[in-house]
Amino acid sequence: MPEIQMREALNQAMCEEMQRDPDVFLIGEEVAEYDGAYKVSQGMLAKFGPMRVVDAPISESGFAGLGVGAAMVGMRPIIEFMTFSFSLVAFDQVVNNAPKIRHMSGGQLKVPIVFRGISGPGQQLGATHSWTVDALYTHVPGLKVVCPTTAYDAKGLLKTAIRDDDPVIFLENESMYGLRGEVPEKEYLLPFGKADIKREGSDCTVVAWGHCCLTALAAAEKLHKEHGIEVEVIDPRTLRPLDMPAIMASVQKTGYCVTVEEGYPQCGVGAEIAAQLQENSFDYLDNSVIRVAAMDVPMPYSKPLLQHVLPGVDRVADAIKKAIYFQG
Amino acid sequence: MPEIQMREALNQAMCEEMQRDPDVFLIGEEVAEYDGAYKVSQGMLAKFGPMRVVDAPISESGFAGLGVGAAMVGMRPIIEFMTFSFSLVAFDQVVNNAPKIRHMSGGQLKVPIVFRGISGPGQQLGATHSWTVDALYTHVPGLKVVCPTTAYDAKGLLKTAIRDDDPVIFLENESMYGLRGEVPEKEYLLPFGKADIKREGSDCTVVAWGHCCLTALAAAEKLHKEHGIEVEVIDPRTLRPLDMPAIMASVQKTGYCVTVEEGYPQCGVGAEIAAQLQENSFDYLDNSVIRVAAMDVPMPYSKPLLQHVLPGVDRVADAIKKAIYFQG
Amino acid sequence: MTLNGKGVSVTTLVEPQQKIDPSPSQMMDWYRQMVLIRAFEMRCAQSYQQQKIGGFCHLYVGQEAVAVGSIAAVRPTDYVITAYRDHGHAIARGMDIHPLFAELYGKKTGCSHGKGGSMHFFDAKKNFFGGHAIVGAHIPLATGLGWAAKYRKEDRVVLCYFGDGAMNQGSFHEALNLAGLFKLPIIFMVENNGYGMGTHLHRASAVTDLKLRTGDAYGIPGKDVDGMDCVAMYRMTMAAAEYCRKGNGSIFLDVKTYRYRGHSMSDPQKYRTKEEVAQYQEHDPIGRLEKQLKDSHILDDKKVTQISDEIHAQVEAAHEKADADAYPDTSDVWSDIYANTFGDYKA
Amino acid sequence: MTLNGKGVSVTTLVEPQQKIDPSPSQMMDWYRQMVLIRAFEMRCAQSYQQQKIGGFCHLYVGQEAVAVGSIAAVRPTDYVITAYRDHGHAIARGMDIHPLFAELYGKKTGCSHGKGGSMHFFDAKKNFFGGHAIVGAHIPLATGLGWAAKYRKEDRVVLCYFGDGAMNQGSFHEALNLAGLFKLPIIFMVENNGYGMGTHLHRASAVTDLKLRTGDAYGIPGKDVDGMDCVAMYRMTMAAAEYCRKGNGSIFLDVKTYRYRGHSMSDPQKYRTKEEVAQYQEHDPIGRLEKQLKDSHILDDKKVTQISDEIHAQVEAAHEKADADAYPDTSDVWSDIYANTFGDYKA
Ligand SMILES: Cc1ncc(C[n+]2csc(CCOP(=O)(O)OP(=O)(O)O)c2C)c(N)n1
Ligand SMILES: Cc1ncc(C[n+]2csc(CCOP(=O)(O)OP(=O)(O)O)c2C)c(N)n1
Ligand SMILES: [Mg+2]
Ligand SMILES: [Mg+2]
Repeated sequence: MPEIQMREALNQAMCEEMQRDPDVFLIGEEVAEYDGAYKVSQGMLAKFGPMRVVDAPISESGFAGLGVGAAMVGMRPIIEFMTFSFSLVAFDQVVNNAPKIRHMSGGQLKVPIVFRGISGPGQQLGATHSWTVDALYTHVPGLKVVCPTTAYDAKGLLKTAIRDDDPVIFLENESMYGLRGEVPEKEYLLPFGKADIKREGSDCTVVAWGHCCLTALAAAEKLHKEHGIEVEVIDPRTLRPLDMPAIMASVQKTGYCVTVEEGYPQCGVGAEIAAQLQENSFDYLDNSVIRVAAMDVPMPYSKPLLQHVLPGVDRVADAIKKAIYFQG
Repeated sequence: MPEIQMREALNQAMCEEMQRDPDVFLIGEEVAEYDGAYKVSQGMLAKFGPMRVVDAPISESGFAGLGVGAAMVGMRPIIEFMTFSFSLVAFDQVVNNAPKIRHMSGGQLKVPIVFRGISGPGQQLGATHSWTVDALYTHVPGLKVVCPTTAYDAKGLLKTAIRDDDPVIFLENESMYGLRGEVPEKEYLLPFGKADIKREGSDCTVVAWGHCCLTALAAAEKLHKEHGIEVEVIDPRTLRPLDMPAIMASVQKTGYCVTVEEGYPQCGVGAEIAAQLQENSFDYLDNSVIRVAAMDVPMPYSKPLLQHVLPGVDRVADAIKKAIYFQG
Repeated sequence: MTLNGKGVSVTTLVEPQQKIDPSPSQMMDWYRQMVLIRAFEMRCAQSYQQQKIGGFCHLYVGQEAVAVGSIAAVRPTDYVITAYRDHGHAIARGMDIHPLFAELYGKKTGCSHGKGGSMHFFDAKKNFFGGHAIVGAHIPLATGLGWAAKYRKEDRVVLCYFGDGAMNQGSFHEALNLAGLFKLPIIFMVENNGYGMGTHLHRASAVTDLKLRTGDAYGIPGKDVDGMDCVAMYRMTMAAAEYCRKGNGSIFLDVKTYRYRGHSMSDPQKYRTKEEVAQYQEHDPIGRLEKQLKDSHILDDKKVTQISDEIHAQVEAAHEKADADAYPDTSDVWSDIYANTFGDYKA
Repeated sequence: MTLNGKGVSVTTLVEPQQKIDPSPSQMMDWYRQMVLIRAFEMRCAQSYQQQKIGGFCHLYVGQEAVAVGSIAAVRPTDYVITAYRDHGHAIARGMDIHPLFAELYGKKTGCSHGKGGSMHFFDAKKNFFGGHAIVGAHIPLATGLGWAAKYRKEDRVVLCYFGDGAMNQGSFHEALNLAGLFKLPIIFMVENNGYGMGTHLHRASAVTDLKLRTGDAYGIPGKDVDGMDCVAMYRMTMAAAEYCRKGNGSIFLDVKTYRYRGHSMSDPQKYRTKEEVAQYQEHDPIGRLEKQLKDSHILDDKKVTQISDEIHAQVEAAHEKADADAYPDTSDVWSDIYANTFGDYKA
């Protein structure tokens, strides 16, 4: 299988779906003539022209709403937020119009729209630019939330997202755009709500997605090498729907669980997983579910501070050790 | 002590603080000439004039930002959102500017601002108008989140909120504005981060605030009468800071815990409490923490549907019975 | 017309369509529609008092000519979208009143299965796209409808209604710029009834001649229209639609109208005098068309009574039917959320 | 001037202040400031390449005359607020460059203790209120500053800078309406460098004469200014500030300027030609003032070299000091969040 960057995988997914379905179009800031602020849409203007790859003014609320309106009559817009931090000025469109118009019309309308872009603290951008929006959008019924970790997942899930008839929040990560992974040449789609075991292990379950999944895998490798601890890393791949059966099955096997996320801890996705596990797997848990998250502070600019705030390999490894009562 | 309505308690708190400090002013839609959409600011225009009780255009983002700007130079604005559902069009101002300007300026500036208004599903207003924003704002470091249950708490906490040097989200409830409670004539303030035991009991801890606290108290009364079950109802009064020590102390006594909230369940405040409890009180819990919340759906208009979706007395009572393995 | 640079001479660009005279039967149809809307609204007021209707209920009484005259001027294939004061538009768009009452009463037979209520009437088949309750938030949706029409090269225009208060929302500004920039076929129509809740226009808007907010600002020409005159509404909307269909882009209409009732059912209306209301009622849109029709001997007193009786009977029947309809099953709370579950999870 | 109704004749209302001639020492001061800003920025470019600076870094090269000329025209008590391209404003406002370098390098000695970075320079003591990174979101803050000044009856004006791209945000519209409605003393200044990132004004804005978006729309008069001319900036801002101080409300300046460098440090700049950049560089604000000063025999080549040497030495020294400064302690992540804990909880 060819190895491609995640940004290429995303680009392929959009191009294939646009070739397949004339109702699909991409709109966002700098997506067309600039080839995308992070080059995810590179070459797409040349391929599809300015009615399908559309540069928008800096009006997130306006063009997110434009997308929702177009989706109401059967188009399939892909809205690129340069980062999801900027989705907050369009918040009402994303959490009220997109996921509720179907409901409030008694099911008369569908809203097949994808909001995609970077989520996560990025590289020293300061507090307002460094949102991890996972929990904010997972909170909202009517949305679906997708968070790919590999190029393979990214392509298969984005194609599904574009074909899905409901609003999908598709969370990417700047630092992962350049990472390579195997992607089949043949077309494929991946289902929502199906977790993927990224590493098998019997000693502790770690639930992590996106960038944090890589951190979790690194921590697993470290614990394997240093202590022979075998961590099972589960990547839910979608946060809404969340594949709790898969997580519970793993916890049933290992007896321990750690969650890892880059977002703020309070009312985070880790809290949801921990709450569900203790509700439904109380008898299998041999210890508390331990949450690792960003610290409960605005993201600082300064590099050593930011690194301290974010969950790194050591912090995850320590949490795993603590979770399984490892004395080393 | 005189008994007054919660809306009067809120009105008194604002009036007293405005008399005390000329930097305090109130701005929002219909707060002045109309006397407030829900009459919370009744009579205030007459008392303080149009520079201190200010009718704003329907520009939530604009006047929330106006408040933050004024707070940066030491004024103490109270921003009334007619309901917090409308704060979502001003979301960026509330979650980025208000709580992060202090941080991003390295502590040079304070942002003493209160955002207040109705949160909660209201009375059949449909999906977009029925937000319970508790979890959305509790998620965000830099904010403080207050949710009074009684007229007494409302007055004492609002006065504290106005004097507090940080941005405070103050969550009220339409259906509670008319409820009466004892309020001392002498001035008092209530601290943030201090839970209040609204009912003592030894069989099960229920954590509930605002409107749900009343539901919890009713459920407790019902279980007491029907089965002699003694429920302890803890009202955290502020969600950020959250008085976990008080909740943990109660759980240590009862061994069981139920949380009740009107918001969406996933990544809710109940999830946070459950996650913290299983992290820190694992050994005291004799069963899972059970969360009661709105169902994971957009709020429907139709009355029987809405009643079904929201956590009512029976649902809470059933959850308590389940939590304590009560066989009846 | 120069979009960039010197702006647009907004006052002369589009003139009401004076050439096409509406036929007597058209006018009679409008008359009936307006009478129906008013009778519907009066029944709503009653049902609200009887607590058959929950939530907020914003009546259209006084503004009937706006929806009726403008919707008459566009085609069934054109897209219509409005805010929460949507009963009039729904009826003018030809929605049956029984599912409207049923919606208000929260019944399964409601146009939105009881999920939406007064503020969320929808009829996808009739290209009526709501019914939206967050002030200003539906205006960007209109650009999406316009975008789809333009992209698909369909001969459609979008009729987007909003209130004078809504023009102070940022989403209005963003939508107008998008529409001006992409030259989308949209008629932006402010139902300027002078108030946003209790706040008079001059206390909410730095400029009260609202078309000044569009022409120069976004290259979208604006015109004033008398919203109490159904025929004027028809003529102006015809011209506006023609302008849009020709690919000129969007147009803005400042429709002067008035609501006789409070903002919603719970409004004590201290912000205006009874005299002010009475003054506007002298220009009542129904009375005005009635007089015109009588003057042209198309209508007489007997016929007026007959129409009124018919319509009141129709309204009562629809109300009674809706009142007797069943509520949705509680299990219906899980429906109408996701169109597509793509897997086996429960939403 | 009629706020409501027929709008404002925007072109003639406020004329640049021609009566007051800036003194030679003032102009020399501006010259030095501009040279300092440019030298600072060039050092930033270098430090960015050396990865001493993280995040985004937006340089002000080419736009120096805007901040320098306009800030010179207001008082230390006036409020200044801008977006993320804030280095020039901070320096023109008199901030020491060492804490600026330190901020860029993420050091404890940074003006924001390393919490803010390039986009978040603040100096409360100098009434410089940031440095804001969300496009458009600081414009409402300016109305709050103006509100406070008006409420307290202080003789202050607000200088609010933003880019041409930012004018498409709803918050711009909401803020302008509030400023027009409440007659707040604010100079809204668009630094119109023709581009928002890679998007030329005419591809983002339905109307490119930006003052057309204010005068009629919000009763706020607008004027064009040559932003490559420090003296013109000074004169126009003087007049604007006077207009605001007299209680007339707000004013809008469309400042034509140009950035020589990319949008941020990572911009390949394919959207414009080298020739276009070169064309603007011919009107370089520093070169222009230099020529003026030379023509008036205030400056000569020797002095130019001397100033340049001095300033480069100053920049190198500040950079080196900042480079050697300590990073904040990791425990500092908990500081600067809450001003007041009111109780015993840990944030
Ligand atoms: C974002 C938002 N803010 C506030 C409200 C509350 N609200 C509902 S209608 C209304 C007044 C709107 O006035 P206008 O746009 O003139 O419409 P009209 O009611 O006159 O038809 C207000 C403030 C809301 N629904 N949404
Ligand atoms: C809400 C939001 N959307 C997008 C961005 C990304 N962004 C940063 S600067 C910029 C261009 C702004 O252009 P302009 O306002 O003209 O200012 P200039 O860079 O020319 O000074 C964009 C799109 C942002 N920071 N915030
Ligand atoms: Mg109105
Ligand atoms: Mg620009």
